[in-house]
This record gives sequence, C-alpha cells and structure tokens, in this order.
Amino acid sequence: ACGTADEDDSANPADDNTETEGTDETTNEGTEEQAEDTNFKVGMVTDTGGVDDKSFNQSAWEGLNAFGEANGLVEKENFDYVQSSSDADYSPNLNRLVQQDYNLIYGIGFLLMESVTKVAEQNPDTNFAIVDETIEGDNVVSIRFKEHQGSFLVGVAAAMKTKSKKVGFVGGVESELIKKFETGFEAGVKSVDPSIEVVAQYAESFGDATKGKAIAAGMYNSGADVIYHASGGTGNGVFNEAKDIKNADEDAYVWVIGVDRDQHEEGAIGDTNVTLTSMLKRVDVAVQNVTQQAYEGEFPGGETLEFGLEDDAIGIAETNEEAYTAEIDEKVQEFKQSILDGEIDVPSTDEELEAYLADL
Amino acid sequence: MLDILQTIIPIALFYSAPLILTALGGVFSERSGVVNIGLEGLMVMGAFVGIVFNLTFADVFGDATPWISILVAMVIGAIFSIIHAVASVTFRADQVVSGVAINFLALGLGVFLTKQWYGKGQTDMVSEPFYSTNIPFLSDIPIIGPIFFQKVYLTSYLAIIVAVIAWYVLYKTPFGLRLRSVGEHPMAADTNGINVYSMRYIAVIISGALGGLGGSVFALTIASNFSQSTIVGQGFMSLAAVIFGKWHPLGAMGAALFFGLAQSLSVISTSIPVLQEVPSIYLTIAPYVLTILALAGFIGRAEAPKANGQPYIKGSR
Amino acid sequence: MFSNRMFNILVPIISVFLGLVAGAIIMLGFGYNPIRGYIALIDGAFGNAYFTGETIRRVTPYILTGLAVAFAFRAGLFNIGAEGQVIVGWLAAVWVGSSMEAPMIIHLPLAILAAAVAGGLWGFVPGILKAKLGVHEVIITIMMNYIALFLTNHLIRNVLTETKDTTDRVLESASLASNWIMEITSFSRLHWGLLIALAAAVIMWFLLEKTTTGYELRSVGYNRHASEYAGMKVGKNIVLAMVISGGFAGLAGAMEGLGTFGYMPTHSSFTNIGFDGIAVALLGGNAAFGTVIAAFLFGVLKEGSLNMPTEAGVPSELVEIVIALIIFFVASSYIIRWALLSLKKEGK
Amino acid sequence: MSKKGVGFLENYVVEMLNIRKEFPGIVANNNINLQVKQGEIHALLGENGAGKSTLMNVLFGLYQPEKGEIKVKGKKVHITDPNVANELGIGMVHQHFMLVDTFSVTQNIILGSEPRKYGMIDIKRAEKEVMELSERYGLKVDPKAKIRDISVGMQQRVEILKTLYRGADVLILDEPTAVLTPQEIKELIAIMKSLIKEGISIILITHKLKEIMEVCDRCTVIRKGEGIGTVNVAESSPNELASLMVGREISFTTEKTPATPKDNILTIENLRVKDSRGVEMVKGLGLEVKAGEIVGIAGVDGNGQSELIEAITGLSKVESGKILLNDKDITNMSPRKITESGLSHIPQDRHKFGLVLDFPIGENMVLQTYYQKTFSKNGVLSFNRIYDHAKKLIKEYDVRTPSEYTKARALSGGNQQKAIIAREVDRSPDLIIAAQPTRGLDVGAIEFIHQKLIEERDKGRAVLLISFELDEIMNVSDRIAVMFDGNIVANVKPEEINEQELGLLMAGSKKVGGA
Ligand SMILES: Nc1ncnc2c1ncn2[C@@H]1O[C@H](COP(=O)(O)OP(=O)(O)OP(=O)(O)O)[C@@H](O)[C@H]1O
Ligand SMILES: Nc1ncnc2c1ncn2[C@@H]1O[C@H](COP(=O)(O)OP(=O)(O)OP(=O)(O)O)[C@@H](O)[C@H]1O
Ligand SMILES: [Mg+2]
Ligand SMILES: [Mg+2]
Repeated sequence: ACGTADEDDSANPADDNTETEGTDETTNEGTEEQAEDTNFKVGMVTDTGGVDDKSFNQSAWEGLNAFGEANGLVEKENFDYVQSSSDADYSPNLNRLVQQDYNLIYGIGFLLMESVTKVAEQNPDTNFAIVDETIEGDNVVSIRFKEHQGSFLVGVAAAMKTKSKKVGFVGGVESELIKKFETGFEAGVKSVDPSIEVVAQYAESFGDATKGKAIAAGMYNSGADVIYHASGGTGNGVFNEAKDIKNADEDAYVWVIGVDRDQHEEGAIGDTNVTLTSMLKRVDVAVQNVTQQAYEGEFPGGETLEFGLEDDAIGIAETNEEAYTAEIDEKVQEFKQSILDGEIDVPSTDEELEAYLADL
Repeated sequence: MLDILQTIIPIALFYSAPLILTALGGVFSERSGVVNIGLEGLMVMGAFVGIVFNLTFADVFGDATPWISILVAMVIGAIFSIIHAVASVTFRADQVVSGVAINFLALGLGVFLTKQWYGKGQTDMVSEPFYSTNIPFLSDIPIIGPIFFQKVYLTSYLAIIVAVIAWYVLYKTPFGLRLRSVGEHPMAADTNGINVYSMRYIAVIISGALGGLGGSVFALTIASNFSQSTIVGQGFMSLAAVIFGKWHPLGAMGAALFFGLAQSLSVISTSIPVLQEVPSIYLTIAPYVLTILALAGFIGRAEAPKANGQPYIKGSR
Repeated sequence: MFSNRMFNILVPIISVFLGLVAGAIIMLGFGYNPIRGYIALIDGAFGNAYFTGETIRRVTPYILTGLAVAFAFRAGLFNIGAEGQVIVGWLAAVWVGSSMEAPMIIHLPLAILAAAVAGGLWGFVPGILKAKLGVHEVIITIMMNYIALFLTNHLIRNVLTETKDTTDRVLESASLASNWIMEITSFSRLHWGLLIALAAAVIMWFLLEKTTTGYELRSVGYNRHASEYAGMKVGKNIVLAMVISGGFAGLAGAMEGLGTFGYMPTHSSFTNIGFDGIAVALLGGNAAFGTVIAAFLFGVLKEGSLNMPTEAGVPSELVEIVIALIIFFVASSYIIRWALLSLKKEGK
Repeated sequence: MSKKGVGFLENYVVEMLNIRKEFPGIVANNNINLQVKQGEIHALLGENGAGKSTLMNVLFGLYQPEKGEIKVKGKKVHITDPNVANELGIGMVHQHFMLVDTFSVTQNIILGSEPRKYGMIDIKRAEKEVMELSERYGLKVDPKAKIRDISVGMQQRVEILKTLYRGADVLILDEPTAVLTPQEIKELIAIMKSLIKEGISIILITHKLKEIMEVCDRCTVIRKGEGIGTVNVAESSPNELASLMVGREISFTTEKTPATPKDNILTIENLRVKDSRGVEMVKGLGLEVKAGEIVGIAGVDGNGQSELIEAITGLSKVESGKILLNDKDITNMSPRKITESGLSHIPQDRHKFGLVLDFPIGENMVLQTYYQKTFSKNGVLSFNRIYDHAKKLIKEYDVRTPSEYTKARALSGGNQQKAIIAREVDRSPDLIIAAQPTRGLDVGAIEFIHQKLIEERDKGRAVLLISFELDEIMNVSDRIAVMFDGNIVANVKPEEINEQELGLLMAGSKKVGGA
C-alpha cells in the first residue's frame, strides 16, 4: 500500500527520509531545508470528539502541529487528521490514511484499539500508534500515560485545599482507564490526610453535562468543596455547577480540578475562577516525541511507551495562582519528588489502592 | 430529609425546564393534528442559535445576553419549524417523515454552520450563561423556601409559567378551542369557518418557538456550548412527556417534572444511606424503568387527538 | 396520465436529484466546489475496492433497522426503539459468539438467533404493554433505548469482562467476517451479513404480502376494530409485530457484533443505527425492497461523506443536510406528483 | 324576513342554476337546477351516489362548481368557502356529523364564533345563549354535556343549533333521519315544522319517501348526476317519486312467503352484559331464533341492542348467562370461534367494523376466511383464489366497483354495504345477525338487501335483524322481539300489531300479549 517504499525491503517507510537525509547528520535544525521535498506523512484519526474537543484529541493535534512546526512541515501535506463521527468510522478512516500513503498513523483514544490492531495487522508496511491502549505488533507503538501520578498530585492539592474534609471525584464511564484517575486521586488525598473523605461517582457518559451538573450539585450540597472530574464533556456540567454556586455567593468555597489540559478557561466567572488546578496529560508531548522519532527513522515499533512525570508528559497546572497557593505547590512538589524518586508507587487499581491505603 | 429534598428538587427543576418547554411545543403541534417527531431537531436549532447569539453578542448585551439569546432562539426556532409546517400541512407530507427530516436537517445545519463559522466542531463556552438565584422573599419562607426558591434557575419558573399560559390559551381562549378542534375533527372546524391550514401553521410555528426556547434554555443552563452532542435525546424525552402527559400542557409539565425527579433521584441516591447499597446500574436505569412502570401501572391508555398525523385535504371525508 | 407505478419510481428519483442539487447550491453558497465535493463523495463510497466494501458493510445494518421500523409501521406501530434493540442484539450475539465453543454450523446461527431473540424481547415489552394496557409504544420504546444502552454497558464491564471497555472477540466459528471477502475488498470489513439482510428483506416481503400472518398484521395496522370483528387477535398481532420488528433490529446488532466489529465496545451514546433506520424505512416507503434501496442510498451518502472533508474540504455534515432534504422531498411526494401532472398537462 | 332583492316571479331564497361539478373521472352534478322557496321544506331525492351531497357541498362552499351560478335571495353570489355560506345565512347539517367528540355541546355550537370576555371564551354567556336558542326552537340539549356522551338524536340537534346560532335562515339537512330512531325522527319532524314557522327554509335530503310525503312541500329528483325535475309533493305519490328516482318501478312491501321455523339455532338465556363504562346494559335477557325465521329486534337506540350484538358475536364480555348456537355454548368464546360455529354479522358501523377501508375489495371479501383452506395453504395466501372469489361475489351481489383491486374506501356507502352483505351471506352461516343493514341506503339498495335476507331465511337460515326503522322491522321480520331497558319485553307477530302499538311497546309503556 505504501507507494514510494514499494520496492524497498525495509518495512519502515520513514527510512526514505533518513536516506535522503543520509549524509546530513543534523536532526531538528537540519530538516528545515529538506522540508520542501520530504514525503513524510503523519496522520491521526480522532475518536468521535474531534480535534477541538478540549481534550486528548485536541492535545494530540497540538502535538502534531508542534512537530510540524519544529520540522518546517506543511499541514495537509505532511500532517493531517480525520475525525470520526461514530465507532464504525474508525476503520475506514485509518484505511483512508493508509491508502493515502501516510507513514505514521495515530489512533487517538482507547476506543480505536480494535480498529488499529486490525488495520495494523493488515498493513504491515505502515506504522501506527495508539494512545491510551496497548497493542502488540512490530509496526505499532502504544502510548500510555501514568494518569494516576498526575491524579495523585491533584489529590494532594485537593487535600490541601479542602476545608470541609470532603472532596469529590466525578468519572465519565467506569473503566480501567478512568479508574487510574480515581485511585491516584484518592491515594493523593489520603496521603496528605487520611481523615479526608473522598466520594466518587460515575456519570456513565463522557458527554452528559446535565448529569455532571447534577452529580456536582449533589456533592457540593453534601459538603464536598473540591471536585476532580475525569469525564470529558460531562465535566462541563461540573464547572457549570461550581460557577453557578460562585455566582450566587461570591464567598462560596467551591473548587473544580480539571483534567487532561489546563481547564482554567472553563472555570472563569467574572473576575474569579473556580478551577483550582488541572491534571495535565500531555498527549501533545508524547505525540510530538514519537513522531519525531519516526521522522528520524527511529520509530519505536512494538514498544509500549509509558509517559509520566519523568517525561513531563504528566503534570499539574499552576495557572490559578490565587487559589493554587505556594503552600499547596510546595506540598505537591514534595510528593512529586517522592514519586520521581520511587519512594511512592502510585496505585492505579482498586486493589493497589487498598494496599496503599493500608500502608499509610 | 430536608437536605435531600433541597438537593433533589432544584436538580429536578433545572433538568425538567427544557423538557417542559419543548413538550409544550409538542402539545400545541399535536393538538392541532400535526405529529411532531422533530422536537429533537427544534431543540438542536434552539441550542445552536442560543449559543451562537450568546457568544456573538455577550459584549453588547452584558447580563441581558442569555435572555435575549433565548428570545432569538425562539424566533429562529419558529422560522425553522415553518419547514415542517409547509411539508406536513401544505404538501400533505407524512408528518412522521417530515419530523425525522427536521431532526436530520437541524443537526446537519447546526454542525455545518459551526464548522463554517468557528472552524471546529464545537463552539467555545459562553461567557453569559444563566445562573441560578435565590428568589427574593419566597426563598426566606421556612422549609418551602430552601426547597423551591433557593438556588433555582429563573428559566425553570419560566417553563412552569409558560405551561400555565399554554393551558390557559388552549383551554380558555377561542384560539385554543379552534386549535384543538382542528386536531380532533378538521372538517368540522372547516365547516365552522375555521381555516384549518393556517391554524396548523400557527400551531407548528408555536412548537418551533417553544422547541427553540427549550433547546436554548438547555444550552444556556446546562451545556454552555454547542456541538454535535449537545442535544442527544432530550427532544425524544420531550415527545415522551407529551404522550405521558396525555397531550395536556399541565400533564406534559408533570411528566417532564417526573423525568427530572427520577433523574435527580438516581443521581443523588448515592448520598442517601438506604440507597447506597443499590448497585449503580439500577439507579442509572431507574428513571426509565419508573416511567414504564408509571405508564403501565396507573396512567395507562392515552388518547391522542383524533386527527393527529392526518393531513387535511379539503373536500375529502 | 402517469401510471401509479411510474410515480412510485419517479418520485424518489426526483427527490434524490433535488436533494443533491440543493446540496450543491449550499456548497456553492459557502464557497466550495460542488463538483469536487460530489466527486469526493463518490470516491469515498466507491473509489476503490476497500471503500466499496465499506459502503456495502455500512448498508447492511441499515437494511435491517429499516426493515424493523417499516415492519412495525405496517402493523400500525411506531418503533422508535430499534436503537435499543440493535444494542441488545449486538450484545447477545457477541455474548454467544465469544463465550461458548461449537462448530460453526451451530455456533454462527446460534449467535445470530440470540441477537434476534434479544431484539425481539426488547420489542416484546412495548408490544405487550400496548396490547394489554394500551400504553403508547413510542414512550416505552424511547425508555427501552436508554435501558438497553446502560444495561449493556454494565453487562460488558461487570459480567462479560472484568471492568473492561470491550468484550472479547467472537470466535472464528461465530464470525460473519470472511477472509475471502476481505481480500477482494482490500481488507474492508464487508462480511456475509449482507446476505442475511437481503434475506430478511425477502422474508419480510413474503411474510407481509403473501402469508395469512402478514394479512392479519396489515389488517390490524389499518383497522383494529375491523380486525377484531373479523376474529383476529389484535393484541397478539401487536405483540408479534413488535417482536418481529425487534428481531430485525436485533439482527442489525448481530451484523455489528459478528461482522463489522467482531466484539462489542461499551457505548457512551447511541449508535444511531436504529434511529437512522427510521429515516431508511420512511424513505423506502415502508416496503421491504424500498427499504433495501433506501438503505443503499443512505449508506452511500454516509460513507462517502467521510471523504468530503479530506478530499474537498467540505464538512461531512453537508450530507446530513442533503439526506434531510431528500427525506423532505420524498415526504412531499404529493407536490412532486402535482408538479409532474401539471408539467404533463402543459406539455400537451 | 326581508323581501328585498327577491326574484320578481317567485319568492326563491336559494337558486342553483345549471350546476356542474366534476370529480376526476366522474361528473357528479351535470346541469342541475334547484330552486328553493322561502319558508318551504324542499326535498332532494336520488339514489346513492346520485350527487345530492355534492350539490349541497357546492351550495355550502365546500366545493367550487365548474359551471353554473348560485343566487341567494335573488343576488348572484360566489360561495368560496363555508364562511361565505354562513354569512349568506346558509347552514348545513352534514350527513356525517361535524362535531368534535371531546368537546361539550356548547363548545361545538360556538366553535368559530365564540363570545368573548377579556380575550377568554365567555362560556357562561355562551351556555345561556345556547339554552335560549334551544328553548326557542324546541331543540332540547344539555349545553354542558360532552358530545361523545349524548345520543345520536341529541347530536343532530346540536348540529341544527350550530347553524341557527350562526343565524342561518336556509338549512340544509343531509340525510338527517338515517341515523335516528323513530321517536327521534318524530321529534325532528316537529322541529322542522317549527323552524319553517320561524321563517327558515329547509333543504332536506332523505331516502325515506314517507318522510318526504309527510313534511315536504316540493321535491327535486336527481338521477346519476342529472336533474330529473321538481314536483309538488302534494300532487305526487311515493311510487311516482321512486320511479322518478331510479327510472323504474319499485315495490315497497317486500314479497315473502310465511316462515316455516324449525329448530332453535340461537338460544339466549338470562344474559347480562355491561358496556365499556361498566354500566349493565343487558339485564337478564332471553331470546330464541329458529332456523327459517327472521326475528326483528325493535327498540329505541340505547336499550342494549349494541351490547347484545357484541355479546353474541364475542366482541364484548358476557357477565353472566348463556348463549347457545346450534346447541353449542358460545358464551365468551372468541369472535373467531363463534364465526366458525356458524355466525355471520353485518355490523352496524361499516367503516369502523365492517371493512378495512385501505384493503382492496378483494381482500375485504375474505376478512374472516383468509386462513381457511380455500384461500391459503400452510399459511400462504392464494391471491388467485381470493380475487376469483371476490369477482364472483361482486357480480352476484352487484357491487359497483371499478375492479376487485379497488380500495374499499373508494366505493360509495351503498356499495360498501353490499360488499359486506355479500361476504357475510356467502359464508352460508346458520345465523345471520344484521344490524341496521340498510342504514343510509337508497330504496333500490334496500330492496335488494331485504330480498337477500329473505332468500337466506328460505334456505333455512336463522336471521336476527336489529333495526331502528319500524318499516323495516314490520316488513321483513317474521317475529318481532321488542327490546326495552336491556330486556325483551314482548314477542309479537308483525301481522298482529300496528306501528302505533309497537311504538308504545318500544317506549316500555305496557306489555301486549306475546307470541
Ligand atoms: N371528493 C370526491 N372525489 C371524487 N368523487 C367524489 C367525491 N365526492 C363525491 N364523489 C362522487 O360523486 C358522485 C356523487 O356523490 P354524492 O356524494 O353527491 O352522492 P349522494 O347523492 O350524496 O349519495 P348518497 O345517497 O349515498 O349520500 C359519486 O359517484 C361519488 O363517487
Ligand atoms: N376522496 C374520494 N375519492 C373518491 N370518492 C370519494 C371520495 N370522497 C368521497 N367519495 C365518494 O363520495 C360519495 C358520497 O360520499 P358521502 O360522504 O355522501 O357518503 P355515502 O356514499 O352517502 O356513504 P354513506 O352511505 O356511508 O353515508 C361516496 O360514493 C364516496 O365513494
Ligand atoms: Mg350523500
Ligand atoms: Mg348516504
């Protein structure tokens, strides 16, 4: 399926580039001159969210853009995306890119796992990458994140911030992935103060703002004052509820912790902001990183890359300086160091959490 | 107990408001004999217009923006619904078919234009949504006040007021009598000198206005932005409320409130001790199961307006 | 004068044409090249073996949900619940397909049957409530959709798997996929299900138009009182119609579970296969073969639209608009007939 | 009434001159003239489908004529819609009532010209006006009652009040008596007479020559869309009118030989039935119908006749008691089982029960028998046989239809009824229940149906005839069972009783020696 590399024995079409670059030892800077005639093409297939979903699709797309910019490549020619409008579209969209001779194709989100697996099997000459899942195969790289680490840190922040000693977690759909957020968060909270209560509730949807709002209302009403959401569009409802409370009473003490990207913007109301901080999952960093490797002919096929704090692919937002005080930050940094040093092994499942809490 | 009510009721109210408004639109349309499966699409249109207007004019109108936004959504919804009226009244289209087309058209148009105007599949968050308020004086009443008048959206009360007005219009005014007669026996209305066609046009346009209102109220109280997935099924729930409420404005309101209550109960129940042990799946499906049980148990048979769904052809019998 | 038959053929053709013209005008209005847009659409649907295969694959469940809605319509019932019936059918097929072992000749039919039964069961509830208590089927089917969605998600996460988001794959012996088809269509997901869908259309046609059961169903659909007077069991027929309708929709779920996907993911929102079935049925005039043709039209437009943004820069939603307009024109066939007749008169 | 603008020769209030109205493929009215004098009752007579309703719909503005002109009080007018007709003082009571079932009497009457107060309907005033109007013309109604709760006769009064409320002085009544009981007809005739005293002119469409003779001044006859002429009723006779109408001689008294009743076919003992609202309507009724006899059930509508029929045919539940058909207990059996046990039923409401209007005539002809061996094999229908069968019946019973593939909806009422009778009689049942089999039909069709029923009797079938028409009961029955308040209160032979006495029995006044 891969036009230019047809006669080439190499399974990796990115080799073409390295060959043309051949004599040139430079990497990043050097490519600018080659940009004109490079035929490296990287594409991504989104899930139903689209590249403006204010979540990982958008982040991944930002990663590709950053990659393009760094290497002087052109959108549409060298990098592009396709949006899916339903589950059934993943495979055709992946195949469309394969047929258009893309060298590296991303499937963004665990929902694309099955489709990427199949298409990758059928097209061994093309390279693939999947985000948030693990797929075996020489031409696939699996990109995963240590969300539990970041969730742990925002948990620490929540524990520092809460006055009522009660914090909440709103999940989208209950799943292994979202469980990592929940357990990491709870571990973080309890690490600061085991007496703080953590209530968790799932909306059974990533797009039901109504339910998000209702759940948040229930939590705030029952005394929680910080809510961490990992629920995509459902989270809009959480922000709405917090802002609504704030609107009614400027002195109300309610906070939201965002997810994936810095959700500072979502928390803005008048002159204040209800977003305490956000758990940053830098899909862009991972995507740019992996793409760059592929571009340089070093595609890490077959590997599962786990991005975490150590790669700066997981982090915590510090935008809301007023709320996210130095005191909180200090504590967070303290724990971050412990994690980096390996002193704390953040739990990512219920069982691990149980064990972790028992050890506290 | 009081706490729980204080949580449940406001949630039920804000959840219901868009459904009430849209369902009232459905009542008008179907009372005149025009089936309206297109409520979903009308809500999509309303949500789209409400959000776009709000985003565009927030600087101009300031605090008044959400109110003006829903007004504009109402007007555009009304205009949009004329398509359904033309098809089902003038062109004698199968009303179900035309309604399905409305749903496709609204969503297609809304997302298409969003992509055109914003270059992406979803708009930004509006800066001037509706916020809840405490209603002066009423909220100070003991017990009742905190439950019904604290931290409520004015749009919830707007919805209830509109329901009462709708009831008044349909059952107390000449216009209402004529509108209902057209839905029951258009030929009788015709022989009494009532213009069946214009009556049905007006009814469908009212449903467009109310559907647009419902959609925009949803968008501006709950979703805050517009995308493909802003309105997903709320229109169908409104349709269910129309039938559940036996095509009566107050009935439809009651049904929508019932949905809201069931929904908020299922959300809140995790904090109600007795219900904490219940596996969450039961709570998630509870609102829908309760509706079925309510219908099967004591609401039962509902009679639609007799001529509902039938195009009126002058001179045929 | 035009014969009725000719009208029945002409009206849809004209409607499709008008819909496409309107789409072209919209593209022009927004500064796109409609010719490029439509070429992209055709390319996306039939550009090569792969896309052709994908298009037909997409058509397959549409045929079945279209039949489901049409069948209920013919018996005077409005089944908005095809969506939920698809979902439970999907799960049942995958469940049987992945959790037991048996030779293909038993396993595959069993998995397909499970889907039909599950869908049928989902249709049975509104059917029996309508028949016994007169509860309006529209509300119940809407509610059953939500129950199906949440319940299957729960089952996938808690019963079929341990907190996973997708089920296991169905075994070879229960799969509709075929290497041979995949190869000739460059690895599209086209599968044998199309034959099942077409067979279902024939069955529906035969059942409704040729059998005593169909006679009863149509009679009940037109006039409940006369049917009762004539000794037919109205309630039984309502239930039967909803069960068969649900069965068809359940089969559409099997197409996804045993064919296209080979597993079932949790869904955070509806699949829309069932809701689109309403449009398909109505476009197809609620007749079996009309539905098949409408499903093809629908599938081609939907599949082709995916190619429009990349190849012509046109948002794929344009096709939604075109579909909506086609439905309008078909619905307004009266005005098209009228126009045709006056054209004819003037021509004379 | 003002005399201004009235024609100089005659005092015509309405003149329809050379009216032509076409429908696709048919000329419903061709050059018809109708001139109605001020203050007269003018009959319009013609067979089913002759074009009477069409002509009146033209006058009322529902149809626009292709040709011809209309003058009202001497002035040429264009009646473009019912509003114009109302303004000209023309009111119409349609053959099929134009009433909204779920509305009250008052709401129906004021609909379209409601009295208002502060934008609201002034329902108090409306009710008062309705009461005044009803007292003035002797049309007693309950202004608050819902239409669906009142009798057909009452509904008709509402229809008339509706026109009077709008100030009509020309009243069109399209077959007003077809749906009424004899008592109600009497009342209606009285009402018509009082209306003309108030200066109102009436156009009356009816198939009942007796009524024309009784109340009408003049009669215009149309046949197959053509005007035949206008006669002074006083100078004419029923026979003349009938032959003008159909173009041949008609016999009025049905020829029949005395019955020779044999074994009991239908035996009903102590039957009790409740209606849909749970009110007991049949109260311990007993009845026998023998092979070879026609038993007519006479009675005023609403005395349990419908419930009785529904109980026998299995359409509603029997509370207690027994129904035997050929000595077999069919109590509470399903309609299918009862039909198979040898019962045929010509239902009262042919549109609701008798036909699937959207099925072709052919498929309607096998509504109860489609599953039987003759018409299907292993659950698959044999359309050849079905349509052959239909063709045969259509010919045999002279059902006028373009073809057996035509939808039942497209047939005229009379022909729809003939199709039902063909289907029911052809099954060769032991018992035929005929509920109002000739309602709304012209004399030709009536004659045909009566003949058929008698033929079947002569073949040894039992016939149970339910009718509100005393003429029909007296002419056709071999034995009359009078039904009153859920019971058979008398059993008489038609030759032993006159209409007067029968009427008294039906009103429940006293028992007369039974047979
Ligand atoms: N709307 C219509 N479209 C087509 N044909 C019509 C229509 N209305 C009436 N006709 C035809 O016109 C003819 C006259 O019908 P009309 O209703 O005037 O008969 P009628 O004299 O009132 O009969 P009846 O005694 O049964 O009431 C019939 O042959 C009928 O088929
Ligand atoms: N849309 C139509 N197309 C064809 N014929 C029609 C149509 N509407 C009415 N008719 C015809 O008009 C005629 C008269 O109609 P009308 O309402 O007077 O009923 P009718 O024949 O008197 O029946 P009934 O005996 O039940 O009163 C019927 O013969 C009917 O077939
Ligand atoms: Mg007539
Ligand atoms: Mg008639």
